Amino acid sequence: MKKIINRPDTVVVDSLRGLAAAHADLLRVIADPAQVLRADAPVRGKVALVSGGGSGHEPLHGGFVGPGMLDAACPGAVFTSPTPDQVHAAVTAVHGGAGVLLLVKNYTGDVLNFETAAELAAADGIDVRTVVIDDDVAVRDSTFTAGRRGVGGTVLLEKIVGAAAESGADLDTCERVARAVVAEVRSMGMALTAPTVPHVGSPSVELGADEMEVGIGIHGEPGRARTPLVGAEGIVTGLLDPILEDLPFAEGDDVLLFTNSMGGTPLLELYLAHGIAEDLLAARGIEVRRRLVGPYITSLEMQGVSLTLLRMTDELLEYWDAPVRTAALRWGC
Amino acid sequence: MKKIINRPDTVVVDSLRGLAAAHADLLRVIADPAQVLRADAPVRGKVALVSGGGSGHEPLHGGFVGPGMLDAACPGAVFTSPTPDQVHAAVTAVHGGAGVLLLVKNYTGDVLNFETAAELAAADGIDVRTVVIDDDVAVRDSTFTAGRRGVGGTVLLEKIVGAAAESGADLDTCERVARAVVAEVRSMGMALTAPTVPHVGSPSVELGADEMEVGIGIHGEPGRARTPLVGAEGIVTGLLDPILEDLPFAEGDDVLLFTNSMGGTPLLELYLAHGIAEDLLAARGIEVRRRLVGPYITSLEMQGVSLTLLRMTDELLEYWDAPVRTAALRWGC
Amino acid sequence: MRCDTAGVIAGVRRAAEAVAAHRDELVDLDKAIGDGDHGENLKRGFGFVVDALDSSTFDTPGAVLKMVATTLISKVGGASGPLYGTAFLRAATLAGEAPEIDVVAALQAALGGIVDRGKAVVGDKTIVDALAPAVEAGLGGATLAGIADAADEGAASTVALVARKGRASYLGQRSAGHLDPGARSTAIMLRAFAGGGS
Amino acid sequence: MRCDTAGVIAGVRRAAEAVAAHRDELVDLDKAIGDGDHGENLKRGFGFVVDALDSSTFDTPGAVLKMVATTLISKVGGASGPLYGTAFLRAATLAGEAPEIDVVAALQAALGGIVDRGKAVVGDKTIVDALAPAVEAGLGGATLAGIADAADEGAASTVALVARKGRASYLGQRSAGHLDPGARSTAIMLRAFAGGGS
Ligand SMILES: Nc1ncnc2c1ncn2[C@@H]1O[C@H](COP(=O)(O)OP(=O)(O)O)[C@@H](O)[C@H]1O
Ligand SMILES: Nc1ncnc2c1ncn2[C@@H]1O[C@H](COP(=O)(O)OP(=O)(O)O)[C@@H](O)[C@H]1O
Ligand SMILES: [Mg+2]
Ligand SMILES: [Mg+2]
Ligand SMILES: [Mg+2]
Ligand SMILES: [Mg+2]
Repeated sequence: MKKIINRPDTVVVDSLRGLAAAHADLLRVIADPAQVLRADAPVRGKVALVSGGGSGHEPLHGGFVGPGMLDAACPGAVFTSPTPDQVHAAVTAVHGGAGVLLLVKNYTGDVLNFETAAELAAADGIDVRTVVIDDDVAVRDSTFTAGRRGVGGTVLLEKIVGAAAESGADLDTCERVARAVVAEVRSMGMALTAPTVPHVGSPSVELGADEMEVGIGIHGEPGRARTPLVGAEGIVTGLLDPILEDLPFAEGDDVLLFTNSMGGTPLLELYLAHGIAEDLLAARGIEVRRRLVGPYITSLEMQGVSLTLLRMTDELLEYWDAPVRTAALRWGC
Repeated sequence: MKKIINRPDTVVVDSLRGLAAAHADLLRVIADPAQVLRADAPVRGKVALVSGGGSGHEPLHGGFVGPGMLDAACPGAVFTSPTPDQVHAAVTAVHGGAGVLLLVKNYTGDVLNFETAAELAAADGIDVRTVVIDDDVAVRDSTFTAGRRGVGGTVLLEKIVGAAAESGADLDTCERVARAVVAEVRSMGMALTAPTVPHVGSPSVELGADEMEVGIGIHGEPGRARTPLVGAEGIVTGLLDPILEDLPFAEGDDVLLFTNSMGGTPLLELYLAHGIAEDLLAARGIEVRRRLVGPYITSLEMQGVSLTLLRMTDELLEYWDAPVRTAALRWGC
Repeated sequence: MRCDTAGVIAGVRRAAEAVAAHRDELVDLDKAIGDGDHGENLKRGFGFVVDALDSSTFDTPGAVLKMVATTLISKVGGASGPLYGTAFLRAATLAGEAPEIDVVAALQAALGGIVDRGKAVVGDKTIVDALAPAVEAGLGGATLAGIADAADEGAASTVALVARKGRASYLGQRSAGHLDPGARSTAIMLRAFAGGGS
Repeated sequence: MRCDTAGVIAGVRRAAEAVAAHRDELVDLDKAIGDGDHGENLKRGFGFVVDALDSSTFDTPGAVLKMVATTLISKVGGASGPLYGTAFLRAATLAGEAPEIDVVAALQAALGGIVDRGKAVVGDKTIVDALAPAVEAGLGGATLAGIADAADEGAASTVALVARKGRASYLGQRSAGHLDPGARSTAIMLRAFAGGGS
């Protein structure tokens, strides 16, 4: 295993130290139980947004802590959901009197652990709501599975609800906006290579030299199908078609297109994929009003790409454009 | 070779199309000869900054085109310097009447091609100056080599001189600031894996499972030494010590610390490395006044990290903090 | 079948040892149909359990079980952390302040907790597939070893199943042909608790 | 030794073919001590040269050489683009409007251009190590084949050398033991120009 680490069991806390040192103006880090808190938290009178999940998806979620986005992120061990004590501590730390919204990716572990934390916080008298994001169209039979996974849509969700909370919206409004995003966002990803979890030491799946995994999750977990590697046109079409069919997105829709690197894919290839997606959408008469291109929800060093489409309303557009100041997303300030 | 591409020989132009689609507010792309131009170029009365180099180092340089940074970037084929016609066309397109500064990484190919372009532009009556950046301390015997390579310092150079030009500084001032940065910046990098150039199809060097390359360049070219893989502390120390000795940096110095991913290294590891560098500098009494952490000058999917240290003066600090609005670096607006 | 505080402590220690010894096996199982962390997460959680056993004294089986529950809930993460944590918590609640527990009743309470939290039924390819037959065997009068045998068989039965809960469910048909890591870890812990090898 | 327009065109076409045929070899040589693009860059550049030969007519050797020069300068990139480009440009300048060129004088002018641009001397492990002995052989009266032989020997001599110019110089001692890609491509082109195999 080739990694720039000290020891597999201290990776997350060692990395958080660097994050704290790099962005002292934006955030502070509590090592135990691990939390990344907005530097000026709690912000009195503002709805607090708390998210979290396994580490290894950086910049998600710690890189999105700051004004206009998250109040706290709870990083679990690599690819492992955080524990309830982390989430409970973070909720307590950032609660500013206007309630707390938990944004949870739909994985059994995340849902169960955030659920337990929400119960603990509710017992303290804090108004805690939870919105679960499940945007991965790769998961087809949601009734026969743990349901769709939360993937790329999470980034857009955190930005948009973060803007709502920053603007002074109350907890009901934030929850409504969050559910609107969840209802209108769809994603799908693929990978060329598998990630290696530090404490595991070898790749999570074996992908042959001419194979790719389509519909992969963000933990290197297998997806819809393992298929022969095709060119970029085929890859992008294979991701976009299921997304478009699912909502469905139709001619005349305004969308945000998010082309995400799974971590190891160079920007050269990512922009190439993005250009193809833009063309395909234009051909269908779907108007791309905003775009985000980069490695924002990753799977360690996994090479691959995911596409996320969010149908935009004027309200969502306004929240998207609102200023944000975090380690990984910043504009307007 | 596992890549998200159509064909190896169209990678650069295909990728530029996606870049243009993603950032139409910031830049426009000319396909032939390939150039990335600031959307509002030429900016009348402003010194124009032009850089460029082989592709595969994204976001360098195209991701740094925009207000407060570059006026034009000239992308060559992957890992191959651009040709004089590209640079000449870009200079002509962005020249706003106040002269043009070429920022060139010190590689024989880049220097020769920019030199030819500068001659062509000078023949058109444009005042063109060239500053060559050569910050890689891994190259020891500069007199017996083509000289030190331009690496991480390039990003800081483009940001700082970009701010000077945006502030209305004249060509002499921009050139002076650029030379000040070059004089005060030092870098060194290492890699765990080698990149694969699309038209080559196999990794540029063979690194064993327990080996790393210390002092590597940004083209996967071998560095100072191939050594057994060590932990993150050892890696960071091995990069930082030669940097510190070289200028040398001393107790009481104010610096900007730039911890750069070579592309394939996850942020989890990058922040971990950054934290170690911060500790080592603190222990030496060197004050880190600003930091930049992320994949900003990469080598395709190569896993590895480089450190760059720039000794800061108040003037450089002010230019660093000035607003910048590009695809890859943005703040203050 | 009853068990006192020392017995519960010894059993938990054996379970912790067994989890550590089988870490790599559980990781490999989870790599095949999940995300490869099951062995590591459980090992880490039980490491903290053993630390607590080493550094504190516990007066009742209920106190031990409660400590195990809160430790697993707060240290394991993933799906199995809250599930196993809830299981131990229900057993602890049942045990109350009593000096001994009824092992089968405790297992039944544990199963109830896992089902309440995770909503899985037998055949979903989860912990439930090992724990439910173990409880059934216990209720039918089996010895601890017999209970562990039933858990082993139940775990083995998951190989043929298509997962409908947890991360493995994303694989659909591709999840068949693999042993479920959670069912396996349940069987390992029950075997260790019973005092035998695995 | 003199050569007319048709001869120069035929020679350039053979050189282009040889570069394409040796693309992988040149890539591999450049991978060993450079960045692996030498074969690809030259092949691309000469591809454009052949396109121009196919689509335009040229009246003098000088016109052909000038087209090759500007094409290589604008299409090859890297270190070798401007170096080879300058080489052809100097040969073109020397040729002027004349109907024939003196091959050895042209080679000597080319060498001068490469040295002016690149500042390399014999022994630096560059193009100069192949081209300088070729020019010397020509001045001594060698045939085209003899000139190509000298370039081959010169290229071979680079194996032992430590690079002091270009990208390979970053390797220091580690550059020794490898054939220089630029010296090799010079030898390949001269052999092809001479009309023989390589
Ligand atoms: N809803 C559920 N009910 C019971 N057991 C479950 C459920 N979901 C998952 N599991 C069990 O959890 C195991 C995986 O645990 P673990 O690897 O720790 O969690 P994660 O999938 O979050 O990484 C599975 O093998 C399965 O036995
Ligand atoms: N200063 C120089 N003078 C002469 N030849 C040089 C010089 N620098 C490099 N070369 C030649 O260029 C060759 C490499 O060319 P190429 O791979 O196209 O360029 P790059 O190193 O920019 O990728 C080297 O093998 C060497 O022969
Ligand atoms: Mg997990
Ligand atoms: Mg090159
Ligand atoms: Mg798991
Ligand atoms: Mg080369």
